[in-house]
Amino acid sequence: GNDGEDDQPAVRQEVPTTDGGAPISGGTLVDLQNFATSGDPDHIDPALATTVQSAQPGHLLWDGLTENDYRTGELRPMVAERWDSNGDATVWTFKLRPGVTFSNGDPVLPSDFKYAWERVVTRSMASSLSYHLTDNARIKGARAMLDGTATELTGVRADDANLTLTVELEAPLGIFPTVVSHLVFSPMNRRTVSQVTDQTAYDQGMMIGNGPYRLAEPWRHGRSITLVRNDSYWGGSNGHKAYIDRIEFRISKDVNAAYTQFESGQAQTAYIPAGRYADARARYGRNISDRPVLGVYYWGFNMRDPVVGGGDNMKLRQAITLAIDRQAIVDAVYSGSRKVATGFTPPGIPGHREALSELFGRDLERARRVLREWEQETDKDASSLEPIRLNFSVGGGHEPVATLIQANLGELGIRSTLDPRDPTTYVSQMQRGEGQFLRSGWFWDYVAYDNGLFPVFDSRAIGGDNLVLHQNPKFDAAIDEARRQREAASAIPIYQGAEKMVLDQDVVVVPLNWYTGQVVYASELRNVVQGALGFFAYDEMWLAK
Amino acid sequence: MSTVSGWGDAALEVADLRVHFDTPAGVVKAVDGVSWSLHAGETLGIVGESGSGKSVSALAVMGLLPVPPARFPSGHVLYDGRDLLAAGEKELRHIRGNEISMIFQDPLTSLNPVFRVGSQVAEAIRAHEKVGRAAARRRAVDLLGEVGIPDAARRADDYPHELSGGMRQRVMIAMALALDPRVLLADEPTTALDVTVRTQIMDLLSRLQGDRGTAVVLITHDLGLVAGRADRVLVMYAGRAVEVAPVEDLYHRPRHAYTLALLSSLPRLDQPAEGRWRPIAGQPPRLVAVPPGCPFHPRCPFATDICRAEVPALAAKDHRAHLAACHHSDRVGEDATSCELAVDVPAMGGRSTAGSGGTPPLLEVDGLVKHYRAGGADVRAVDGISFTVDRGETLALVGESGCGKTTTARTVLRLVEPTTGAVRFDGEDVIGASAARLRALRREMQIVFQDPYASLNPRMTVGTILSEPFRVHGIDDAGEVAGLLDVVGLGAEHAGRYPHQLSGGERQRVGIARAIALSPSLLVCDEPVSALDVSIQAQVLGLLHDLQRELGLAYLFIAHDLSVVRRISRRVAVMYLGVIVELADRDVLFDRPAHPYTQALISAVPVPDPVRERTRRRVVTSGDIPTTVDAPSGCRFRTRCQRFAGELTDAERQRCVEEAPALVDRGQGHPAACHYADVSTVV
Amino acid sequence: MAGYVLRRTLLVVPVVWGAVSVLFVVFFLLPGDPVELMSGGERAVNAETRAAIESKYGLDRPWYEQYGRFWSQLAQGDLGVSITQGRSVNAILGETAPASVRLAFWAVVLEVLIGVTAGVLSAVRRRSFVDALATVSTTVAVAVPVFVLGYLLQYMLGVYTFRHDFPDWARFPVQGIGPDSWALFLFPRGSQWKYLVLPAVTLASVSTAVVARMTRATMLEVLDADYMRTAAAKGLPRRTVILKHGLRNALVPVVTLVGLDLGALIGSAVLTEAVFGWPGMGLAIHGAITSLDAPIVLGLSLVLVAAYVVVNLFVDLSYALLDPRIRYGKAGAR
Amino acid sequence: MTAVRSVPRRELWRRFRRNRLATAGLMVIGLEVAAAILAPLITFDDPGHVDSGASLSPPSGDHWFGTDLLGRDLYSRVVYGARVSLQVGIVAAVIALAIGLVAGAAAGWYGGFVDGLVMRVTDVFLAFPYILAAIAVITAVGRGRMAVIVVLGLLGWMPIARLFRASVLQAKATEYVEAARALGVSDFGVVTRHILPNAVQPVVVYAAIFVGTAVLSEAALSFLGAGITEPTAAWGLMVAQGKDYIFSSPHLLFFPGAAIFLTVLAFVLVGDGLRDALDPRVGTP
Ligand SMILES: Nc1ncnc2c1ncn2[C@@H]1O[C@H](COP(=O)(O)OP(=O)(O)OP(=O)(O)O)[C@@H](O)[C@H]1O
Ligand SMILES: Nc1ncnc2c1ncn2[C@@H]1O[C@H](COP(=O)(O)OP(=O)(O)OP(=O)(O)O)[C@@H](O)[C@H]1O
Ligand SMILES: [Mg+2]
Ligand SMILES: [Mg+2]
Repeated sequence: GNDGEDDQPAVRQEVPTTDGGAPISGGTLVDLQNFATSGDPDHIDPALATTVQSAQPGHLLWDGLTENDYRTGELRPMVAERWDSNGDATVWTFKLRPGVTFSNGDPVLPSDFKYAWERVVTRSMASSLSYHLTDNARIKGARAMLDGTATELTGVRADDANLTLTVELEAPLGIFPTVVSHLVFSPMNRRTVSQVTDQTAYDQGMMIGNGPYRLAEPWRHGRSITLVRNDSYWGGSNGHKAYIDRIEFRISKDVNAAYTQFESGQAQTAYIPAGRYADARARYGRNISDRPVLGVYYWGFNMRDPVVGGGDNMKLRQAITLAIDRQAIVDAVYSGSRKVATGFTPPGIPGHREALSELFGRDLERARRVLREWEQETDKDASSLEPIRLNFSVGGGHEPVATLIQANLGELGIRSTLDPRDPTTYVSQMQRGEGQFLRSGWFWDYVAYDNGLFPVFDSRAIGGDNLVLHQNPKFDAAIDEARRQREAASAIPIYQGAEKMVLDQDVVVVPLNWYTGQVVYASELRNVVQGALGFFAYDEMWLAK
Repeated sequence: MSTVSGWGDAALEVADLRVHFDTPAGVVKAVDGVSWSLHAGETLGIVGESGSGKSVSALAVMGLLPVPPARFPSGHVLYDGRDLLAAGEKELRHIRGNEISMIFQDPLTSLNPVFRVGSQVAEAIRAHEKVGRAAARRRAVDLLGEVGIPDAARRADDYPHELSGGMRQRVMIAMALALDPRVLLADEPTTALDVTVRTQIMDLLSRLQGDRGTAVVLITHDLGLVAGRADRVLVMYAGRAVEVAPVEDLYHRPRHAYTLALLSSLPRLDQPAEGRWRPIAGQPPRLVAVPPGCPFHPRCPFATDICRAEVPALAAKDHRAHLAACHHSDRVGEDATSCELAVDVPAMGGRSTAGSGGTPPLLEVDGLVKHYRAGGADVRAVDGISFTVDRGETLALVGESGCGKTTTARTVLRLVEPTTGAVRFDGEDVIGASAARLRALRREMQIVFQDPYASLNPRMTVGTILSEPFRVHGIDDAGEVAGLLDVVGLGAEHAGRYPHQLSGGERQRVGIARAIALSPSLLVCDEPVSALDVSIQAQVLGLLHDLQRELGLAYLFIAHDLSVVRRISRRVAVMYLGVIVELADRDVLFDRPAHPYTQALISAVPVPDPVRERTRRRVVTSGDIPTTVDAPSGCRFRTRCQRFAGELTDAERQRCVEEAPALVDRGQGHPAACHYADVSTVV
Repeated sequence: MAGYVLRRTLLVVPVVWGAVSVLFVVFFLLPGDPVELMSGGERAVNAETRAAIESKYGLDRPWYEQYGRFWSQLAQGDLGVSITQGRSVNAILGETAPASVRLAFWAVVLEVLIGVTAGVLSAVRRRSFVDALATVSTTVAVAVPVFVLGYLLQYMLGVYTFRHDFPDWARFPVQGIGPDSWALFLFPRGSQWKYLVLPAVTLASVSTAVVARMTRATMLEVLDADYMRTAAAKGLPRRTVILKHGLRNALVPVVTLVGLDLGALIGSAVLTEAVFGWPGMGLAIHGAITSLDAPIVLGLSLVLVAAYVVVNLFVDLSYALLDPRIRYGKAGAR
Repeated sequence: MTAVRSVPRRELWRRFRRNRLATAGLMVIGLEVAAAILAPLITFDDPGHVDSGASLSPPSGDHWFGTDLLGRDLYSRVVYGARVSLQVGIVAAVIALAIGLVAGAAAGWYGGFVDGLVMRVTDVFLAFPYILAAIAVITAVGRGRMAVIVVLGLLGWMPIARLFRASVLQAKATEYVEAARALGVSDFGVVTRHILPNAVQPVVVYAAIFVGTAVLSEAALSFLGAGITEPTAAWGLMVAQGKDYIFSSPHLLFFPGAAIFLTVLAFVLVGDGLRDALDPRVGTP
């Protein structure tokens, strides 16, 4: 989803260097990279957990139908043994593996999935993840449940006897098996969950899952969420139980403090604050997980704004895009830890192409030229424009970036001003079109090209995450076309074309950089592997003696 | 330097003691070469004005001075063959409280407010003797009983603030005498107390001294007090001992110019207002800049060149025991008998103009009542008093602390609103006057306050302070300020100074100047001299007297010092617990007081004459002054009345309990509020 | 006395009411939207979800209804339900209050022990080396931002000593309250002591300086008092004079200060709590303010304000014990 | 607290100067005020000038205090920061003084109901945990310099009101006030000429120290994310940002931190000096 806060942990798609030696069971892992960055999550219930961090425990507590391999990123069966769809990719059938149980011993059945999904779109749940079912997957009956006009998810049929789950979608979606790898589609143990009176408070107590770990104690707000190994785990796709006995996710808001705590030997992992990155590189060298993750940091133009928006001002946007020094920003603000973005879709998404956009490099000469063309075409004078407002939410650490952009624009003779906004209402202000050149970011929910382009640029996502208010029927049509493809490979060229459309023709956003992991870990922690979407595979790690 | 020990073995001997303090403003030579000795059982009086070094020399004996800033450039304190100045802390600790003990001036601040008095006395015992808690307490209770605290076992559990001033000082005495010390240093033991209580305390001290044979150093600025209590007297001036003599010699044949000047500047209770009176001019020196030669020479009428050049040595005069440090002790001796330099002062107190033209009295106070509410109780500060003040006369209002004098003054000026009663000024109702009328009336009535520091705005220069009255009433003040300063005896240079740059006497002169700025006809003076030193007191009284003569002012003069009252008033009203108990012409009141309280009051004031003081008839009151809250029924004085206690029959007493006596003439020639008023001479 | 206690106790009510009402008003002025914040910050919220959340927490009711509800719940001992955590504020209070109290309590202990000792020493040895040292260090302690001090301590006694393999006693944990956080009582258990040291020292630093300065000033005043001379004149040893007669009298203003501080420390410890990740009320309120979680802010603030007022009530009443001259409900004797 | 009484200005100055530390404090403040006024003349670089190439350079001949994350010259920012921090401290103190003096004077002079009301309101405000209340209000009105100033002022007046009330009561009971009334000076004249000038000095002592603490509070608020916002060069903000680089680029924390430290120290020393100068026991011998 959208990035909750700016600095997020990372995913990597490449196989990490693993340390030698055989895995050892036992030990306690104190983790600071996850919750010791931005504090208590709102929820850790799969139906409600919105950020990468808040979903991390869920990924250890639950196994879904499918999953992306934590090393290669490719889609693999988990609870579902296999799946198939009808011809236009609107009806999907999953065959479940027998013998998978919840940690309380109950078997995991198709009806547990149906129950869980209905729970997500139950009106009183007020889940802000319901869009996965209603908008992304468009499961039949989901919208009706959310509106309160239905009490059953009509598009889902659970055949417990045959361990079959059938899902009917309102529109074709070739990547549906990838979509259901998302944590929100995890099964719920109906027998225990239905006992809970306030469903939104389920995560306050002892949740029951089917993953390699189980909760050791209820969530202790502001302090920790602690998991212990699920000794009745079925083994997962790699066929083994977890190694580490106990994982304590400490909760804190202070990245720096957490890092200091790591430095004083009190924890095995920590997130590296930007200002200490260089120091950490020098000191901890090999014990840093810093590969790119599936997220992009961008600034976008309000396409409805009279000054920067619209077709007439395309060349102004081009000039601005060419003037911004992405490398300098990465170097100064992020100590070189992030990767300069050469397109919108980051490496790790199947279909990613390096240097997709032709505007990614800084070229001040060309920028000036384009700007002059724009002045001639529109009969305007760039230097006499009202200062362009650089919008961002306060407190996210965006001031330095904005300040550097301001300096870059100044080199073109374009004046600009910092226009920070209240973080709590930033999104709705931008949705209302109050922004001009505005900061945002995107984190992929699943490893799929579609998951970046549709929410940020499709006109149907206006009022949602399309904060730049981009509206181009050709683009929308291309997305639809891609979604109809049953084969992932055949959809990729269509997506790439659509991305080039928004970046180079419409010039809607300036992707500045792709997020990278910034996690340091203690040398005794082995096989530190971060999955594609930023989740760490703690069940694959072990603690050396 | 000659030692003063003449009489055999001294219990305590101080030789050539110098105490200097290093301060940012320079070296304060608080004690600068003082020697004295004290014999077993004897009482040595040390007198001198404020700052002359009395307390410092006593504290030096006890080793209680803070070092630094104190230094001892020279001197010995010899006790029991040891020099206490050189003694170690441990040795001193053994002596303090045990062999030599001390009583301080203010019993309220000298007792620790957070501990019970019994335990403070017991602590003194346990500091030196190995006794148990319970035993120490028993002894403390016994001691408290011995010093005259009634119901001592119970009062031992009181905290100091729950006791009256007199009781507190008794506790101090019990503490000081707990271990039968050989020497007692009593530093102004009665100064903070009311007159009638002073006598009780001094009598107690004398009795205990007699019982135990303690040698006492009695430090005081009250020449009257030493006259009756001391065997020998040491006079200090600017850190030096200027004269030492047996008490009679000192009072009757002073051989130092300062002693003589001091004696002749005292207003005296036993002498009529007219007669010998000679205020000392000038100020005591600042101790950082003591004049060279004889420190007294700038103020001395006998001074010659030698006084300016040479410090006179303390040398024997008439006999071995009479020493004085004066170059002109012979001339002083002559003057003391011939009164050559004394001036005759005409009667003070003004002349009443009432009756002469049938004009109404200037001020008429009628049935004045002022009650305060404090802490849920009614404080009957003033409870129905009536009096008049005529043009040009001085009416003195006397009484002990808390009897309502200040309240009366403030109500008369309507600085506080009275509860009931009438005040008429020149026939005009003051209480009902409108704001505008009141402002006009205030040009006619002014007030001089007791504390010369607190009554001047510290952030205004003297000039601003004095021009304020003119400004307020829209009068051009050109030249007025200089004129006023001149009238009160200050120079034009004082106009630019701030109050803290003035001495106490100068400040009080400014206060007076401000009060007379608008040429009022009535001045209310609330204890205008009680905060001042004797020599300065005389100067200010002289000024008030001159002003009255020149401007025809009438004074309502509030005081508790009867000697002062005798000198300056024409008529006197005596107050007790919010009511006037006697009102008479001055000489009548002093010579033939009719109310037992007046008699006790007068008899409690010591006169600076050893012979007379020892032979005077004393009327002693018992107990403490009740508070205005729990004033007794009937006659308020009856609880302390010597006549009620001793002379009256039960039937007569009944009347005192039931009926409040009216202020009327019962045949004695002037009004007194006593059912059994009876004239008696006590001076 | 009883009357006074009653009167003072009754005064607590309007103060607490006023303070919480002011906070309530402030929260209604807040331009932010808790619902939006709740759903992950920048994620767009659909209308249905919004309506559901708002009605669940009564955010759609007019302010006076919400205000009334707050107090009527309170009357039943219910502080409400957190918007962002979905749990009862009572539970949050139950977790954070003991941590806060522990930290504040030990900070006060340090503050009193060190502050009073330093104050007395520097007053008694005026202008000595001790005095100079105390004066300098107290002035410096006041002028250094608390969080800077906290970081320095963390670095020196946490990171540095760990990196350089110092013995265990010199290595302090830099975050949190310790392993067995369930036993959150005034007295930490086992290794919890170590967790307490750095935060308590940091929190106490400023107050210690203030207490030392105050103690020094009142001690200097007291040392000049007549009764000190009386005590010395009895022949009591200097220690007794200073510690029994002097300190006892200097105590009233110091106790006032410490009382005010104890009340305030519980809440204003937020900086220290932030630096050391101490799970106390200050941090909880701070977090709740930034996430616009009014129930937590109001509920916990109410408790803080009440604690402050009540502590000060006790301080007031303790005067009577410390200084017998102070007796309530009766005019002071002459 | 020690009794503080009124002393004429000239005398106060004389006594103040005797205190070397306090005089040094005053000089530091003077230098800072001068630096704030003359900032453009004594710096070589615009404090907002960004040079991403020079990010986080350590102190050198070009950049005396080094540069920050964006390559801005820290020396210029610290010098210009004096403007902000002094403004925050002083204006907040002025606001607190204005409210505190009016409230205290009203309570002390009128007494009775007004007194009770003012003191209750004071209690209410005192009962708030200071920093938390400040954050709440700033969250409500939005971050920024004005918000910080106003909030610090609004939450800081209570001690001033209490102090001033006490000294008004004290002054009201003095004999010189009585003397003025006896002379027929109007109530207004009594208050303005006699009571206020005498009652205000203890408050001035507090106000001096208040300026120092306000500068610290600004840093605390910035640390907690409720302070002044970029790109303003404010010391508190710089320190709060610099703390993240405490190990890698300590100059970021050190220079603005030292500026805060010196300023607070200076104001505290001046406050102490004033208090001593006003202390009756240190009077002329
Ligand atoms: N600790 C001190 N530091 C500096 N000067 C001091 C100190 N103690 C006393 N003095 C000065 O020493 C001088 C003598 O003081 P002392 O108390 O002996 O006077 P006194 O004769 O007892 O006067 P009083 O009648 O007012 O008690 C005074 O000028 C006083 O200011
Ligand atoms: N404002 C007040 N409120 C309550 N009680 C008061 C007030 N002013 C004076 N009193 C009380 O009224 C009584 C008389 O006080 P007043 O000051 O008139 O006495 P005084 O004769 O002038 O005493 P002193 O000789 O001590 O000056 C005292 O008991 C005093 O405590
Ligand atoms: Mg004395
Ligand atoms: Mg009086």
